Parts: sequence; structure tokens; C-alpha cells
Amino acid sequence: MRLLEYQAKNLFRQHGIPVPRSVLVSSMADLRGLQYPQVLKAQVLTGGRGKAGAIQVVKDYAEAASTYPQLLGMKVKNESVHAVLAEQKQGILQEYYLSLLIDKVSAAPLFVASAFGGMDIEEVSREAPQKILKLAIDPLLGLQSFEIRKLAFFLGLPEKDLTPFMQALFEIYQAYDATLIEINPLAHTEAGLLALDAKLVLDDKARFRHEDLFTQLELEQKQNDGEYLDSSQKLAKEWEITYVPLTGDLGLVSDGAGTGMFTLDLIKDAGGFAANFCELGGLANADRMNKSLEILAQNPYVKTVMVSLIGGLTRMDDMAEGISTFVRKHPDRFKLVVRMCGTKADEGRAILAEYAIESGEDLVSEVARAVELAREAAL
Amino acid sequence: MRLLEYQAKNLFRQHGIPVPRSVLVSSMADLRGLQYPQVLKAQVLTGGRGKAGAIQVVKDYAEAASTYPQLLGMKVKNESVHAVLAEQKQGILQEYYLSLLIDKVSAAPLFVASAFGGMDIEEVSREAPQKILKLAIDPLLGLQSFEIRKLAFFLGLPEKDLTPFMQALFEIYQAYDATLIEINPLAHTEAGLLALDAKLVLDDKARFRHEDLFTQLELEQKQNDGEYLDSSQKLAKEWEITYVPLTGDLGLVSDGAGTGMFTLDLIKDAGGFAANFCELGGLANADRMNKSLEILAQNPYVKTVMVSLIGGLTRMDDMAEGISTFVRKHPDRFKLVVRMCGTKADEGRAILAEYAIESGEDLVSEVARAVELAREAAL
Amino acid sequence: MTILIDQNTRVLVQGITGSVGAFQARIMLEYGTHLVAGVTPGKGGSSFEGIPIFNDVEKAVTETAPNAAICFVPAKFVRDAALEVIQTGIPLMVLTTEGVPEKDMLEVLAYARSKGTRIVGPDTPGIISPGICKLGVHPAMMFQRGTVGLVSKSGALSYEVGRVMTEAGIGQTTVVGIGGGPIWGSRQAEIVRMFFADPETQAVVMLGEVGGRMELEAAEYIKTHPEKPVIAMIVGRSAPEGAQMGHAGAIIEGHEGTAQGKIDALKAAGVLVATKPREIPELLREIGIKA
Amino acid sequence: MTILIDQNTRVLVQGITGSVGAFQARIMLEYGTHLVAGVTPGKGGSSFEGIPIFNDVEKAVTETAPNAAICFVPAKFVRDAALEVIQTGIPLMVLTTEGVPEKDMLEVLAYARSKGTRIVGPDTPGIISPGICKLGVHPAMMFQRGTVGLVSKSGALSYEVGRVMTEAGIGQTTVVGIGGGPIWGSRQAEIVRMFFADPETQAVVMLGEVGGRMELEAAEYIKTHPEKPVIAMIVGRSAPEGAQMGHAGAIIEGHEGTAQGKIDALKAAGVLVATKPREIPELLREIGIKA
Repeated sequence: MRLLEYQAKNLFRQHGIPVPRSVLVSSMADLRGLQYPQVLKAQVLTGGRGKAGAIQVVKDYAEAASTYPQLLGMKVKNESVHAVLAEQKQGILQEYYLSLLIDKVSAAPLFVASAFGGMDIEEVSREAPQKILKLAIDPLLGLQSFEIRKLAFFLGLPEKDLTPFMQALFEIYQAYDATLIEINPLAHTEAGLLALDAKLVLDDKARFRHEDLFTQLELEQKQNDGEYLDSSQKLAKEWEITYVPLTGDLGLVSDGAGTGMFTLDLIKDAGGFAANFCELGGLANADRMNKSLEILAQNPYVKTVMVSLIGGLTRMDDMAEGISTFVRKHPDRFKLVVRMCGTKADEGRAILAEYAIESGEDLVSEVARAVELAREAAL
Repeated sequence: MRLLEYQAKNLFRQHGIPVPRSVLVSSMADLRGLQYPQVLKAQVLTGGRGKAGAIQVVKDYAEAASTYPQLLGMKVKNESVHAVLAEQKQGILQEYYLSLLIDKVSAAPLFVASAFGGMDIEEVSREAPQKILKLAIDPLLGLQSFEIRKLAFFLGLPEKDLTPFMQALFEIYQAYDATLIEINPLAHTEAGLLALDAKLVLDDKARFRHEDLFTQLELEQKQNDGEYLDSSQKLAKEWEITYVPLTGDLGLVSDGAGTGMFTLDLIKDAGGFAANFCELGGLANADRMNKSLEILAQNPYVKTVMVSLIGGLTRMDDMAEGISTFVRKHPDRFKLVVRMCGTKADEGRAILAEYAIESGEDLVSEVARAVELAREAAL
Repeated sequence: MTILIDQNTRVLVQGITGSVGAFQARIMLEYGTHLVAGVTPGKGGSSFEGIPIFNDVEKAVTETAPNAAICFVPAKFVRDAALEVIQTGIPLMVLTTEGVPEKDMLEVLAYARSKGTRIVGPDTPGIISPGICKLGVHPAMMFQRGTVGLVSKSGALSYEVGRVMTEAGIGQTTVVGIGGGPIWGSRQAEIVRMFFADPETQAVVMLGEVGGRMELEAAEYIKTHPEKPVIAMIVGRSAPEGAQMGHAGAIIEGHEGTAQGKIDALKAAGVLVATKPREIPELLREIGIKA
Repeated sequence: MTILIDQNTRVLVQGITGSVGAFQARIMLEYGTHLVAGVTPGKGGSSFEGIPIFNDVEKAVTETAPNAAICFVPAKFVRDAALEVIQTGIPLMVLTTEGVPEKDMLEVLAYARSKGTRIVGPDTPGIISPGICKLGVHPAMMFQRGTVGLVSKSGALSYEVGRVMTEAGIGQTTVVGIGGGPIWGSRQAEIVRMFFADPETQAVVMLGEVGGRMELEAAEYIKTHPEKPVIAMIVGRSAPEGAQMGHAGAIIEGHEGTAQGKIDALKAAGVLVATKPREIPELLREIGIKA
């Protein structure tokens, strides 16, 4: 889960990372009595706020009072702004970049740092990669002093100034299963080093270890959620089923990401338009199959659904049970085409046949049939 | 440093290990209002308190009031009792043994456990070693659930009951550099598992990480210290020089443990009697050499000192400086025999010659000379 | 020959009494895999289809000498289960479970590296050497003995491709599912290297996906070690671009993770790229693999 | 031949600008040891006797390719310094410092095992292959080139014995100080094994002490691998018995740590036991070692 800036900065504060003094503005009254100039920052999960005009410097109360409602009314990449953070404006001497993320290639937590931080860091990474240091930390050994020294020498910062930042980042990774913690810019100001922005992503797979924290963060984000999630997405989130909305009219459910993506490719190749990507994952059972169809049923444009199954760990008899449960409840909601083979496929197809649900073994021809039915429905 | 039982139990409590309710008795008044029967336990650093009668069960206040002064007046292996812990008597169903120590052979923290704890655990270890489980923990990985399960199955205890004990022992090892933490008995009582006794040794070499804790623990132990340390030992402790008193009259200083022990052997073989074992360790410099002679000077029986040096890391010119500093201050305190060779030995012996201090290269003949001088002094 | 598993593979099953574990263990047994031990804490001393069950892995290892393990425990217990296996020195472990926290996987893999255990997975169907040994959940009817090595990120896609190869009469030496990621115990390039070293494997089929840079690593390896013909298929040509993880994602992965970027890199390495499973047996025949 | 170090040993010195480090580095240089890099954080870019100094070990390794390291930093920094060396994969490291916390040593040794670095020490004079290479603080004048391997717990005692051997005209292949303990990176049995494998070493002299069970391990190894003659000397026959560490010490070490217990075990393993250094060259001559 992604955190809003102010949520991330609250965690930063708890772990001793210096951040500018700030107020989460809940009414105009909060803007009085601040020490101006201030920076008003829209609290949204999407990136690129600066370029979208969602961060504004205001020199006094009057300016703040006119800017605040504008920010509240705006959308950043389709996401409405529900909260604004007012932060004391800092005199910046230099902007650094510092992040810690889980690196898939080295299978290690990786610090990424540069003395050339700020908005153009991606350009630095492309044009002058030698200005960026990547430092993998041994997952069992943890962060060591010699590693902090190495980064400090690279950035030209005193070791003692950098230490609390690196230690806190590593603590946050370990304590909350963070997969990304980014400070950009890490600003050298007259008050020392400060984290001016904060990005933080927690590992949803580790939610069981941090149930209270996740619940609280979600509660804070709740009003945002409803806004840009359609009702399919809401259900998918609640049931923890992978669901990505697309723009077409042919619904798709698969029992694996790879086979799902391949089915998407085939739908496109056959001239069809997928309405979504939806996969059940490794723990696919009858209930999840049924629920995935309930999710698709939220989308009024979908009249046809392609179910693409090839069972290994997944049992086809379970899948057929899930499909028939849905069909019993909503007999005429969809035209269904089921591709089914693999573990217990004969048993599964026997169940489908009882409900007169079309099924076959060959993916390409079943996709062709589904695209054809979707086209008919669109006419 | 060794902790007194009540000090160890305070750390246990902080880490969630259940211990019996107890009071550190500082006057007879503390014995009133307790729930009897109680166990009165002399707080000394030496082991074998039970067999020495330093632990007494008292059934009521009257018995406690007569036993308490007796305990306070007694000595356990030469150590006076300055504090008594009154602890609620427990009904014991079974006695287990559980400890965590730094194992030199596997170079790992090692849990040692048995379902046959109590006073006879060493006998169990000799007679029925299969009743003891030794479980080495990977120092980088730390204690894992599967290891707790393994020990729980071995002891026949529920995993959830054993977990807080093993986790706390490992935390204490990590947090305070404990080299030994022992619970014997770990008693199964009607109130669940309880640590009835507690032994804890901290690594003196890690003092720099725990300065406050060491200082506080020492302050509490202070009155005990003075008692059984002679003035040589007090100085040696203060200056952190290895010093072990022996019963003879020939003082000994060496620049290494191995060469020191070998010199001890040679003194014995030559018919002499060493007064002590004293070695300077790896950081030997002029100041430590001088201080070691000051330590020996506290012992009035010592008139002759053998200095046994063979320099590698130690520089002989430094050593000679240290010896001559002592001789300038106390010109007639000792007859000194110095064996000196190795790094900068020529420079060192030139310095000694200025002060007319006997020195030679061959250890056996120098030891023979020192034993001869000691014998003359004794006549 | 095969890679990773063969007729001498002796398997320990973690979670053998769970519903998935028990179901899949029976199928492996029917296939002829030598299951020698099961582990379920608290059920030590009992047995499953004649296979002894132990409370802990160490005891199972002492008494039954397995040389491979497969884990069917729920995601939140995978870290502990894997560390327990690794500590005993078992050289190969398949993690089937999906949804293991990423930090847990980093720790498991670091410990595995230090002890010399090869991890395959997580979130993988495992490994099958058709007709010889099955260490996982691959549907056996879709594979047959042959001379092509098959490695795939997606389990289901490997079934898909195995099926059309088998229907076309082209069998496999070994089929390896490396798992759905995003952290992998074994990466595609490593499996390709093993296939290159296996004398019986004549060609390799590699199935990849949009995202990450693992297929690019494999392309780099194949380019510098052009030892055997490789056929690849990358799915997700039509998938929407994934959400970026702040700047850090772009700094680390650059812009190489698209399906087209991967296809280009593989072609540049001399790999034949298919767009549909049916093209794969055709391409294999063209390079001389016989049914 | 030698063990551990030879003419191809390229040495990195940690703490080269400290007083002890600088003094000993000069002596090593004079002896002919190839010092290739020094490391002192904050002094990177400067040099010492013509040897470049670096801020961190990784950079020193990249630029000067050392294959051994020696550490002269104070006890509280040894853990960090050692981990930094181990991470770069340098295969041999000598820790001279005394007083390193035991937990630090456990972590250093666990990391060293996982990365394949051999640690000698801590609290050791190091290693000398007389006339060829000196990686440590042994007083060189007490040793000469020859055919006897010498391993010792106590540094000073090895000088003592080296001196009488050298005076008697009997030289050494390599002299290894394993350190004062109580935790050892390399144990006596391991060094004995290396000497047995070295073709030039004709006999081994092992110097031990009262306490611990390391000499017993060596005795067990020698008993099962009676490959070369071994002469041992155990000091501390007259030392008072050490204070016991609660019950745990007795459970772990039993009653085997006395000098006499060790002498008995070594004799039972066929080892010749000397009681004075002077007896050692005599015993060596008796078993045919020539001056």
C-alpha cells in the first residue's frame, strides 16, 4: 500500500528523521498563525505533483486562503485532492536523493543515493549514472557503519549527518515491511538535512504482521479510495483478488497471471477488446472463482466473459463449482466461454455441462468463440 | 561481570520472563506483611548457595526474623552476604533447566535445555547426556520459531509456554552482550512456568556499549567488592589489568598469557613460589608496565619480581621505560629480574642497564636467578 | 539427463497433512516421485501413505536423508519453514506458496546462499522431469519425456506450451517453473545455463512476461554463451504499463521492462521469438528437434 | 611451500595510520611483505610509505586486488572493519586486536563462514612464513626458513619456541598464532590439517594452554589422521583452575580443560609432549628433522 506524504512523514518523525514543521490543513482556520512563506501540498497517492501544479508556495495568509480551495478542488491524474499539507518553506542549499527499496535483481534491500536530487533525478539516472550510487545491504547482516561511511563519502556529507537517515530508512524497512522508502529531495538547508518529500510503499503481502497500522492508514485514506475506484475495484480490493480495469467489453478471468496475459494477447489478436484483467492466484478455489465473476458483474458493459483455466495447483472440479455457483445465482448475466484443462478437468467439464456452459480444451479456439459472442452482444 | 540473582531477575522481568514475586530485604520491617512461606536467599556472586545453606525456607514472620540476621552474618566461599532476597515459595511440579551461553566450539549462541533441571543438572550431564539438548543459533539469523518448536518438543512443553523464555534469553544476549544466562530451575508451578533462579554474566569486553548499565550494577555490588578483593586486585580491576593472586612470594609480570603461564610452570619447576599471575595483554605500553608493578607493590610479601617479556606487538623499549618509571619512584621496593628479547630488545636493555636492572635473554636462566633472589629474600 | 531432479531425488514435504499438500503429495507419489518424509509439527510419529511424518526437519533429515524439499505451508509460515530446511543443508527446495512477504524472501534467499541451498520459487508449480520425477504441481498429462528444456515464469503458461509440444510429439528433459516473483530464488538465466550444461537437452524454450528485467539477463547470458538454440515467448504485449514505484523503480529498472523491449533484446541475442504456443513446436521442428 | 601466506600474498592493512598499525606496517614492509593498500576512513587519497590509502575497503580491493587483510583497529571497531573486509570476498584476514566483544566475534565469524573468508585471530600476532612473507607482528629475528610447522594459542610462547628452534638451527615453514581466544576464527586442528597437507612441512609443533577444549579437538584429529609427527607443549600445568561459568560451563566443557587432561589426550594420539621449549628441538632431531 502506498502512503500519503503526511502519513509517511509521521513514520519518519517516529524514527527520528528530521522533516519540516507542517500542519495537515482541515479548514481555513488552520492556515492562520503559520509562519509564512509556506508550501501547500495536495495529498494524493499519484506522483508528479510538482509538474501538475499540486504543490504551491504561498507567501502569506491571503495567498494561502485563495490557493487552498483551488488545491482541494483539483484532480491529479484522476485522483481528487481531499487533504492539503501546509509546510514551512525551507531555504535549500543543495538537493540530494536517498531511497531504500527492495531490489529484485540482487534480492536485497538497496540504497540508492545521489548528490543531484530533486525533480530531475530520473534524468540524472539516464544521462549520468555514475552520479548515482547503489548499495545493496545483506538482508541478514543488516545495515553496517562501513556502508553508511561509503555513502557519506560518495555524497560528500559528514557520516554523522547521514547516519540517522540511513538507519531510520533501514529500521522502517525492517519494522513495517516497506518495499520503497524515498526521500527526494533530501535537502541540505540552514537547519541541516531535512526530508522535504516522502514516498513510502508497504508490502501488502506482509499485512498480517501490521494489521493495525494498515487499518489506520486505510481509514485515513478512505475518502480518497471511493473516488477513483469503481465498484469492481472496491470488491476486488475487499476480496484481495487481482483486478485491473481495461476499456473493452469482454470480461476475463484466469487462474494465473501468465496465462491471463497470454489470453489478453490472444483476445487482441482475435480483434476483441478485453474489459479487464482478473486472475485468481495460487490459492484459487471455488469461492474465489465465484467472487471473481461477481466482481466482473459490477461492470455493466460486460455481457460476455472468457474464463481461461489450465489447472496445476488449481483443481478444475473446484473451478467448475465456483462457476456454477455464480450461474445458479445469476443465470442470464453473462454468456460464458470456459477454457478448461489440467488437474481434474474431466470432472470439471462434466459439472459445466450440467449447466450448459460452453467449454473446450483449446485456448485459441475458445478465445475466438468468446470474441465472436462479445461482438454479437455489441450489435 | 557477574550479576547478583536479584539484578538478573530485574532484567528478566523487563524482558517478560515470569519470576516469583520478591522483595530485596533491607531491614526487618521488609519481612512483615509478606505472604508466607517465603524463601530467603543470600545475594552472593558465588555458586553453590543451596549446598552452603545460604537459601532458607521460612514458614512465617517469626522464622524469617530469626533467619534473616543469620544469613546476613554468613560467608559463602569467602564472600560476605550484604543483601537477602525474600521470594514467595512456589509449589513445584517439575524442574527444567534452560540456559543460553556463548559456545566457543561452535562459535554460536547455544541453548542448553533439559527436562531434568535442579541441583543435580551436572550429574545428568555426565550420566545421561541424551537428556540434555544443545541447540546452536545462527548468530546472524537469530532465534527462529522452528528452533523454539524443536526445544519445546524435546522438553515436552507447549511451544507457546516456552516461547517467551527463549525469546527473552536471546534478547538479553543481544541487548546486553550476555555470555551466560541460566535459569535453573525453570520451574513448572501451578502458576505456570517460572524462573526460580537466575544467573547472568555480561561480557566485560563489551562494556563500552553498556557503560550506564555496568556502572549501575557495580554500584549495587560495591560493598561486596571491597570485601574479598585485596588492594592489588582493586587496582588491577580499576586499571583493567589481568591479575590473579597466588600464595607465593615471587612476583610475576608477563606480556602475554601463554608466556606468563609458561613462566609460572618454570618457577614451580625451579622450586620457587609465584605470588601472582599478571599479564599486560595486547595493548602493552610503558604505562601499563609501570602500573602492573604498582599492583604487585601492594602485596607486602613480594620482595622479588620476575618480569617475563618477549616482544612481538609489544615494544621492548616501551617496556623498559615503564620499568624504569617504577624504579625511579620506588628505587628499593623490589629486586627485579627482567627477561627481555624481541622487538626493540637492544634499545630496551640499554635503558635497563642505565638503572642497573638485571636482565637477560634466556627465560630459564632468568627464572632461576629470580627464584634464587626470592629464596635469599625469604631467609 | 535432466536438471535439478532425477530418479535419485528423495523428497521431504513440508505441510504434508494440509489439504493442498496432501492432495499434491498423493499425485507426486502416483507419478513415482520418491517421497521419503513429511513434516508437520505436532504430527511427528504418524504417517501419510506409508511415509513417516516428523515434528521437525532435522529429525526427518537424520532418519530419511532427503536431498530435496517442497513446501506447501501458508504464506506467513514460509520464512520459518524454509529457514528450517536450509539449516539442515538440503540442497534443493521448491516453494509453491504465493504471497510470501518480500522481506521474508530476501532473508530466506540470503540464508540459502550462505548455506548452498538452491531455492526454486516462490509461487511456482515446481519442477517436472517427465517420466522420471515430479517435484511440484505440474499437470503430468501435459508433458512427456524428450529433449527440450522448458523454463517459465508463469506456471499456467508452461502447461499451455507443454501441452502443444506434447501434442506435437515433442517432449521435455525438465520443465522448471521459476515462480511468479517479484523475488526469485532461481532466475531464468540460471536455469538456461543448467540446460546448456545438460547433454540431453538439445534446445531450450523460455517463457517470460512483461515487467522486471529477468528476460534481459537471460538474453545477455545467451548472447555471450550461444551454446544451444533458444526459443522464447513473452506474454503481456497487450497489457497496460505497470504502475511505477516512484522514481526508484525507474532508476533501477530503467525503461527495459516492456514486452517489446524484451523481445528485441532476445532477438538480438539470436533467440527465436514465438507469439503463440502453437508456433513453438513448429520452430522446434525447424531447428531440427524431432518428435 | 608454506600455508596461508606466500610470496603471492598481497596485503591490505586496516588502521595503517594508527600508531601500532603504522609501526607494524613498516616492519612488514622491511621484511618484504607486499603491502598493496591501506584503509583509514577520511584519509583516502593520501599514501603511506608509497602505499595508497583508501576510505573504504571496496575501493581498495577494486584498485589494488589484495588477497589478504590485517586489522589493527581498536576493539570496538573490529566488528565493522572485519565485516567490511569479508563483504569484499578477501579470502584471508588476520585480526590482531585484543578485547573484541564475544558477540561481535560470533557475528564476524558467521559472516566469514558464509562468504568463505578465513579469519585468523583475534588477539593474535598473525602469521609468518620465514623469509617469504610476514602477515603480523612476529619478531622476525626469532624465526628462520625450515621444514617445521608451528601453531600456537599464545603469541609470546611461539616466539619463545621459535627462538630455541632457530638457535638450534631448525627452521619453520609457517608459524601461525591462532590467538588468545576465547573465540577463534581458526582452530588448532584446522591449522594442523593444513600443515599435514603441505608437502614441505615435515613435522608440526603445537603450543597450547590450560582451559577450553581446542587441544583435545586437535588430539582427536591427529589420532584419526596420523600423517606427520606432532610435538606439543601445554603450558599452565601450575595454573590455578579457572572460575567456572555456572553449571553451563561444566555441561559444555565437562572436566577436560585441565593441562594434564590435554597432555594425556595428546599422548594417546601419538603426539610427543615437551615440558620446556628446549626439549622441542631435541625431540625434532630425534624424529629426524635436520638442522
